[in-house]
Amino acid sequence: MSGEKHAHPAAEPLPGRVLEQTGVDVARCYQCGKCSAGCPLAAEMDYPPSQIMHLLQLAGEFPEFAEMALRSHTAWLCLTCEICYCRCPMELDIPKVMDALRHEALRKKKVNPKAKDILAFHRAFLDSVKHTGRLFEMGQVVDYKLRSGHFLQDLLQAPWMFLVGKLHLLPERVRDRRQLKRIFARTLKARENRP
Amino acid sequence: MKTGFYPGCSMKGSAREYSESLLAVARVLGRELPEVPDWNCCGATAAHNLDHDLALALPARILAAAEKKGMDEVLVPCAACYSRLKVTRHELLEDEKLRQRISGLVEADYRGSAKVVNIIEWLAAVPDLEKLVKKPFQRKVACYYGCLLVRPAGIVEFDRPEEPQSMDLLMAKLGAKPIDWAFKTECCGAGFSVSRTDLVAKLSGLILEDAVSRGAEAVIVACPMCHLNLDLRRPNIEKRAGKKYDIPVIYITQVLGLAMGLPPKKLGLQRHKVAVKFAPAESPVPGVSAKRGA
Amino acid sequence: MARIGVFICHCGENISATVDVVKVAAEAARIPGVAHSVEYKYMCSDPGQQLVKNAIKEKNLTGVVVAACSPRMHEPTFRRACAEAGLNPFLCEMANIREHCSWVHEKGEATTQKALDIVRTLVAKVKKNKALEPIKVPVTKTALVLGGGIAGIQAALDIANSGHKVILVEQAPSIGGHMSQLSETFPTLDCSQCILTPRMVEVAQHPNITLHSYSELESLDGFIGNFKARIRRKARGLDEKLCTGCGLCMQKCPTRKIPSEFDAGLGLRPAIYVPFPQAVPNKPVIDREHCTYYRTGKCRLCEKVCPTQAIRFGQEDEIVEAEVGAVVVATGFDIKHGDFFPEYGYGKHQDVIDGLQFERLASASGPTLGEIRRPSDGKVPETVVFIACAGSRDPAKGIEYCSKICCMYTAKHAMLYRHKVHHGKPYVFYMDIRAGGKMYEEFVRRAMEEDGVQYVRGRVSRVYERNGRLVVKGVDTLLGARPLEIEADLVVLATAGVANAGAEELAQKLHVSYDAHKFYAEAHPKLRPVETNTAGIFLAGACQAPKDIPESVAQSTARRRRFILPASAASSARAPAPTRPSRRRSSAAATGRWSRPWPRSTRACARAAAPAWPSAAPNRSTSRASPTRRSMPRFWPCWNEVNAMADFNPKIVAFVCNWCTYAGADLTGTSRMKYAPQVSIVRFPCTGRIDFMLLLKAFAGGADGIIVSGCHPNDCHYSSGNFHARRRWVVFRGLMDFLGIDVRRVQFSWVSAAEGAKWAQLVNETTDRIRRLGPFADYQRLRGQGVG
Amino acid sequence: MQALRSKARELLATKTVQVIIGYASGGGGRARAVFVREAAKADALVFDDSCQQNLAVYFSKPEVRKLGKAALVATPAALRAILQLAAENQIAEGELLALAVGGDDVVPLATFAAIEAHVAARDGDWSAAEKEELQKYEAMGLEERRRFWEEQFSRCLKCYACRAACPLCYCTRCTVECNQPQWIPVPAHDLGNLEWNVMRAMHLAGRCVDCGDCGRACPVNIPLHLLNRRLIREVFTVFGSRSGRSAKGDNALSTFKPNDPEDFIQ
Repeated sequence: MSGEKHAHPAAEPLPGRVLEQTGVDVARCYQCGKCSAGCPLAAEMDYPPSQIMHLLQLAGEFPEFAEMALRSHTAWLCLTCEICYCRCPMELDIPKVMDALRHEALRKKKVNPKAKDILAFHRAFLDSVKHTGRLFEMGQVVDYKLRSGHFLQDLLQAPWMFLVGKLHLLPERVRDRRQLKRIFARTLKARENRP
Repeated sequence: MKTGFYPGCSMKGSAREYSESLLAVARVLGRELPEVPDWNCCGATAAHNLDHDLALALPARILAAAEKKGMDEVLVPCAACYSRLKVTRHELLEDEKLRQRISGLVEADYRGSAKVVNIIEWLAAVPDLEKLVKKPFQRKVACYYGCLLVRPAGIVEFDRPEEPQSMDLLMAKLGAKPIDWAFKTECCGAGFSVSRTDLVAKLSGLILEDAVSRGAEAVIVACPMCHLNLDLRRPNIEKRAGKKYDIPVIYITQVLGLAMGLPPKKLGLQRHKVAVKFAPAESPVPGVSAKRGA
Repeated sequence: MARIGVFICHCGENISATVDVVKVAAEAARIPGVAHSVEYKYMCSDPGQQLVKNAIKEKNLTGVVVAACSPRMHEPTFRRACAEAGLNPFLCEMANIREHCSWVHEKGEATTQKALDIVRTLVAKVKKNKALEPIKVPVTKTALVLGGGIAGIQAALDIANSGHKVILVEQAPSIGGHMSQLSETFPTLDCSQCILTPRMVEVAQHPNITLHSYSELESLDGFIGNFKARIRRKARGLDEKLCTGCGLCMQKCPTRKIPSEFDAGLGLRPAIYVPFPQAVPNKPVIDREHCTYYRTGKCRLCEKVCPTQAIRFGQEDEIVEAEVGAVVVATGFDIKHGDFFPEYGYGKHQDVIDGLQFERLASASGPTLGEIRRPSDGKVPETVVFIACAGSRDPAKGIEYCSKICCMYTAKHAMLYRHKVHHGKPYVFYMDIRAGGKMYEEFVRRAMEEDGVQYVRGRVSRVYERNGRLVVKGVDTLLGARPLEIEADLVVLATAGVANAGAEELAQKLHVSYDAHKFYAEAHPKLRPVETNTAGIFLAGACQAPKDIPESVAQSTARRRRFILPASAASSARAPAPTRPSRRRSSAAATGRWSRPWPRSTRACARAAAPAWPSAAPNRSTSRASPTRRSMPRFWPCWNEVNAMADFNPKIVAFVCNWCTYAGADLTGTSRMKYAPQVSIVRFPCTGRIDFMLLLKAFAGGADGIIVSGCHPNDCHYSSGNFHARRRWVVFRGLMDFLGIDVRRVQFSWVSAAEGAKWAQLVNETTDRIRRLGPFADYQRLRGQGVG
Repeated sequence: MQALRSKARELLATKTVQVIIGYASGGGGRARAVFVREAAKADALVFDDSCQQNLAVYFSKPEVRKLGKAALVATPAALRAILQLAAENQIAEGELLALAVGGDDVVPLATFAAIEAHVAARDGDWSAAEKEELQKYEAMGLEERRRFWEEQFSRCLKCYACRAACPLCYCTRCTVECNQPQWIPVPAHDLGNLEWNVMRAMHLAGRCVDCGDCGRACPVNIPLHLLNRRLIREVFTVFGSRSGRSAKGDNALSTFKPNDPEDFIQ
C-alpha cells in the first residue's frame, strides 16, 4: 500500500489530499453526528455531513467511497453556514472539506447532476465578476437562465425590482478589468484545465 | 483612524436601501465613508465553491487596495462580504507562503494592516449613540444575525457564536425591545436565493415563523442576502408555508435612521417588498407601496 | 582492604560453551582485591549457594560477585544466601555473563575477554558498595483522610477498624459527599442513603475516628510516617458541644430562600442550616454571607430560640494541629456547571438540568419528594431527553476524556423516570455506551428492553425553547445521519465530571502532582495506582479521575492495606536508597524556598542539568544502580591501549535503564541473537539518572563510542525520567557539536523490554559507525593527562 | 545619573531599602560595584556604558542579604537574572527593588510582574554583532572548532572566576568541590579543563540569562559566554523557552513536553 503511494504521488488517496488542501484530518472525526444534527439542509442531502466524513475516512482503502463523496449532492448543497464547524466537538472545519470536495469534483468532472442549477448559478456569478469586476445582477440572472433553462422563474419579480430601483440595466465596472482577468486566468481557469 | 467603506455588489443593486440608509446615518454621525478604490466583487459563495485561490484573491485585491490607500479599517456592512474578507485576512496572516502566493496573484504586497469591521462593531464603537435617538423605535424586534457575522467564531472573533447579544444591545439603545428567540443564527438559505428558491423558502420560513410566534414586530438584519431571502422571497415563503407573514424585514441602519428621525424615504424603506408598517397604533410609513406581491 | 569473592557459573553449558570459564576464574583471581575465585557447574543450586556461603565465612569476604545470569533472574537468590552467611546482601552483585555475553556472542577469545571485563566491572563496583540497612522510619500511627465522601468514609472506617487512629477532614458541614445526594445507585437500584447513612453514623461514633467537618487542610509538612497537618476548622457560629441538633434555629430563621447546595440549587434552605436531615454531624452552620445578623447587625433570632444557648456569633476559625503517618486524599470530583453549553441552553432554560439535579428530583428526600417535576412550572414531564457526553469527549469544550460514570447513571435516570412516570417517554442521545463492569451491560439492556428507554445514537446539536417545551435537534447516525427533532419537557445533560475547584491548591499544599485537568496523578498508572509520587500520600476515589461508587470503595479499601503495612510496625522498614540525595545544603535549601516538591537538598544547577532521580526512586531497592555519585570512574573496563586503525575494534559503553533496555538486552540473550562483543553494558535505574558527566568520563576512560538507551516515552518506570533525559540529551548534543566533538559517537535510543532484536541491531549499527569513525584519539590524548 | 542618585537618596532616606547595590567609578575607565547604605553617599553612584557587570550576582551572597532589603541598579541582563532567581525560588517577592537603568532614566520595579513587563517590553533578538560572533564559530569545521576550543581551554587556570561572576552559580557547594568521587580533577590540565567547562555550560543550560559576565570575568579571555549562548539558542529553538523572562515556571531542563523532538534518538 505505502509502496504504491510513493510510486505514484498523484495517486494519493482522497483523505490525504483533503488533509493537504484543508488541514483537516478526517481521522479525527468520531462520528458523533452533531454536524448532521445541526445542518440546516441535512434532510435534503444524500449523505449528511457526518456520513461524508465517514466516507472520507474509508476512502483511502475503498475507492468506491471516495467516488460516492465526490459525486455527492451534499457538497453542492452545503451553504457554508459554518454551524457544523462551530459546534463540532473535534473542531473539524467541515465547510472547508466541502469546498475541497467541490473543487475536486469540478476538476474530475464528477459534479452531481442534481447540482446543475447551483453550479450554473455560481458560474454565471463568476462570469459576471470576471467581465465587469463586480456582480451585475441583471446580467447574471439572464446568464443563469440561459445556463439552467429556468426561463420563467422570477420573471414577474424583475419589473418590480426595476421599479423600486433595485435592478440596473447597465453594469458597474471595475477600472482595472485586465488585472481581474489575469487573476481568473491564473486561478479558476488554470485549475479547470488541469487534468 | 481612517475607515474605508466596502459596499459590495448587492448594496449597489438589490440592497440599495442598505447603502442609502448607512450613508444617511453616517452623515448624521459626521463620519466620512470613502469607498475602497476600484473595489471588486468579493467572489461570495460562488468563488469559494469553485476555486480556493480565487476565493482568496478577490478579497485580497480589495484589502490590498484599502491598504494602499492607507485605510486602517474597512467597514463591510454586508455580512457575506464581511465573512469573505475576514476569512481571507485570517488565512493569509496565518500562512506566510499562502500570503506570498496570493500577493503575487493580486499584484500587490498584501500585509494585512487594514482591519475588517462589520456594521455592528462599527456602530457599537460610536460613543453615546443613544443620545442621537429622537424617536425611539419602540417595537418588539427579532435580531437576526444569520450565519456569517458570528461564525466561524475562531476567525471572526465577534460576539459569541451561540446566542449572540451585540445587535440586541444596539437595538435596546435605540429604544427597541429585542425578543429572546431561537433562530438568531440559523441559516436563511444564503446563496441559494436564485438557484434553489425552494430551500430558501423552507429555511427562511422557519425563521419568520419563530419570530412571529414570539411576538416580534420586525426582523432586523445586517446582511443583503438575508434581506433578499426574508423579504424579496416572501411570496415563495408564504406559498410553501401556506400562510401570510406581514412582518417587515429592516436593515439595522434603517432602524437607526428611523430612531434618529430621518425620513423613511431617505432610508430606502419604499424599496422593500414587505411594507414597513406597524399595527395598530402607527400608520404605515408614508411612501411605501402598500401593494403586496407582484 | 577489600576481599572479594568471585563465583563463576557454567550454567550447565549455557555459559561454558562460549566462555572459557576456567580462564575467567583464573584471571579474576588476579584482579586486585579479589581474595577468592572459583567456577562451578550450577551456582544457583543448593551446593552452589553453599560454596558462596562457605567462602564468605572461611575467607572472610567483604563482597561477592556472582558471574552468571541476569540479576533480574537470580540476584535475590544470591543476596539471600549472602545474608544467611552474615554478609550484607547489598555487597553482592551479579555479573551478567550469560544474557549479555555467552548467549549473544560467538565462542572465542573476545567473548571470554568480555566475560572477564564484565566481572572486572562488577568487582570494581562491589568494592565501592556500602553495606546498606533498611531505612527505619518511625511512624505516627494515625492517618489523615481528606474528604468525607464515600471514598473517604470507606478509607477512614477501614483504617480505623484495623486499630489505627484516623482524622477525617471534610470541607462541607456534613460528611456524605456526592453519594448522599444520589437517589438510587446503579446497577442494583438500591437507595443510596440507605447504604451510606449507616456508614456516616459509624464514622461519627467510631472511637478511632476524629471528625473535623466544615474544615479544610491549611498545610502539610514532613514526610512519610511523620507528617504535620494544620487543619482549619471554619467557624460554624455555634458551640458544637452544646448544640443538640434539635433544629429549632433552622425553623425560626427568617432568611429562608437560599438555594440549597445539597439540592443542587433546586431546593431552598435557611441561613442557619444542616445540608440534609441525616447530616453527620447533625449540627448546623451559619451561612455568614446570607445571615441577616451578619449582613445588617440585627436579628439574632436563632440565638434567642436556641434551648441550649449554643449560638456563638463571634466565633472564629480555629487551627488544629495533628501529627499523622499517612494521608489519604479523597477529595472527590465535581460536575461541570455554568454556561459552557450555550447551544443546549444550559444555564438559560430552567428545564435543562444536569445529572446531579435529576438525582435530587428523583430522590425521596429531594425538593419534590421524589416526584419528577420540572423546575420551571412543576409539571410532570411527559417527554424527557437525556444527553450523554455533554462536555465529555469534547475537546472543543476542553475535555477530551470520557467521564466514565455517565453512561450508567444516564441509564439509571431514564429508568427511574420510567418507574415514576409510567406513561413518560425517555430518550437517550448517546455516542457509545460504555458499560464495562459487573452487571453493568445487563443494567443498560434492562433500561432498553424492560423500561422502554429509546436510545438514539447521535449527538444533539441544539436545544431551544418553543411554547414552553424544549426542542431537541438531534440526529440518528444509524439511520443515515437523518436529523430528528424531539419536543421534550425536560432535558437532562450528563455533564462532564471534572476536578474540584480547589484541587490545584490542595495538590500544591500536599506536593502531589496532577494532570492537565487537575486530577491527581498516581505514582504509576498500572503498578502503583493508589499511591502518589510523594511517599505516604495515597489517593482514593474520584479526585484521581471520575469513578463510580464500587470502584471508589474498592480503591479505598486497597488504600487501607497500603497504609496498614507501614503502620503496623513501630517503624516502617523501607528499602535503602543506594543513591542518597546529597546532604549538602544549597542556599536554596537553607532558605527553605523550594516551593515545589523537588528534592530539597539537590543543588539548583544539578536540578537543571544533572539527572534528577525520578521522585519515586527512593522507595526502591536498586543498589546496583548507583554508580553516579560514589564510584563512577571505574565502572566499565578501563582500556589502556589505543587501538591501531588497522584492526580497530571500537570500545563502546552502553548506559541503559534497568527497566526497559537492560531487560531488552536480556531478551536478546534469551533469544540467542548475536551481536558485536565490543559493547559493555552499565545498568542504571533510569535514563533520567544518567549524568552527562558519565559520558565524558566514559570517553576519558577510553571509550570510542557510547550508547544511551532507556524506555520509550510514556513507558518510564518513574513516569517521566526519560522525558527529562531527552531534553538534556538535546542540549548535550548541541554543546558537544559546538566544542567540535562528533555527536555521532553518542547514540541515543529507546529499547523496550520486548525489543531484543532492536538491541542487537542497535549495538551492531553503532559498532559499525564507530568503526568507520575510528578511534577517539583526540579525546584519549587529553586523557593522558587527566585520568584521576 | 542624577535621576539615579536622587532616587537612591530617597529610597535610603525613607528607609524603603537598606542598601543600594550599584556601580561606582572604579578608575581606569572601569566601573566597580558599590554598596551604598547612607543617603549621603548616594552621589558615589554612577551609570554609564562602562557599567556592564551583572550586579544580581551579589544578591545570592549571604553577606549582602544580611544588609537588609536592597535596591539593585539593574541592567536588562540583571533584570533577567532576578526573574530567573525568582523562578528558582532564590528571591521572594518584595525582597528586592530593581532600579532598571538605561540612558538617563531610572525605573523602580518593585514586583516581579513589573520586572517581567519591563523585560518583555524591551526584549529583543541578539544584535547583529552577537549573532555574527556565534556564526563565526559555527561556520568552522568540526575539527577546526575542536582545535579552537582545545587551545582556548589549554589556557584555563581553573580559577573559577566565571563561576564567581555568574548570578546563577549560587550553590553553596559546587560539584567541582566534591571529591567523593572527584568529578572534576583539581589540577588545570586539558581533560579536567574541558570537563569543567562542559559542566559549567550544562548546569547553566536553560538557566543562563546571557549577561556575558563569565566571558568578561575570565582572566585569560576564553570566550565562555559563547558556550552559554549556543545552548540558549538550542533551548529556544528546540523547546521554545527563554530563561529570565518569568518569575514563575520551570527551567527548560527541569520540565518536558511529551512530544519534545527526538529525531536523533534511534
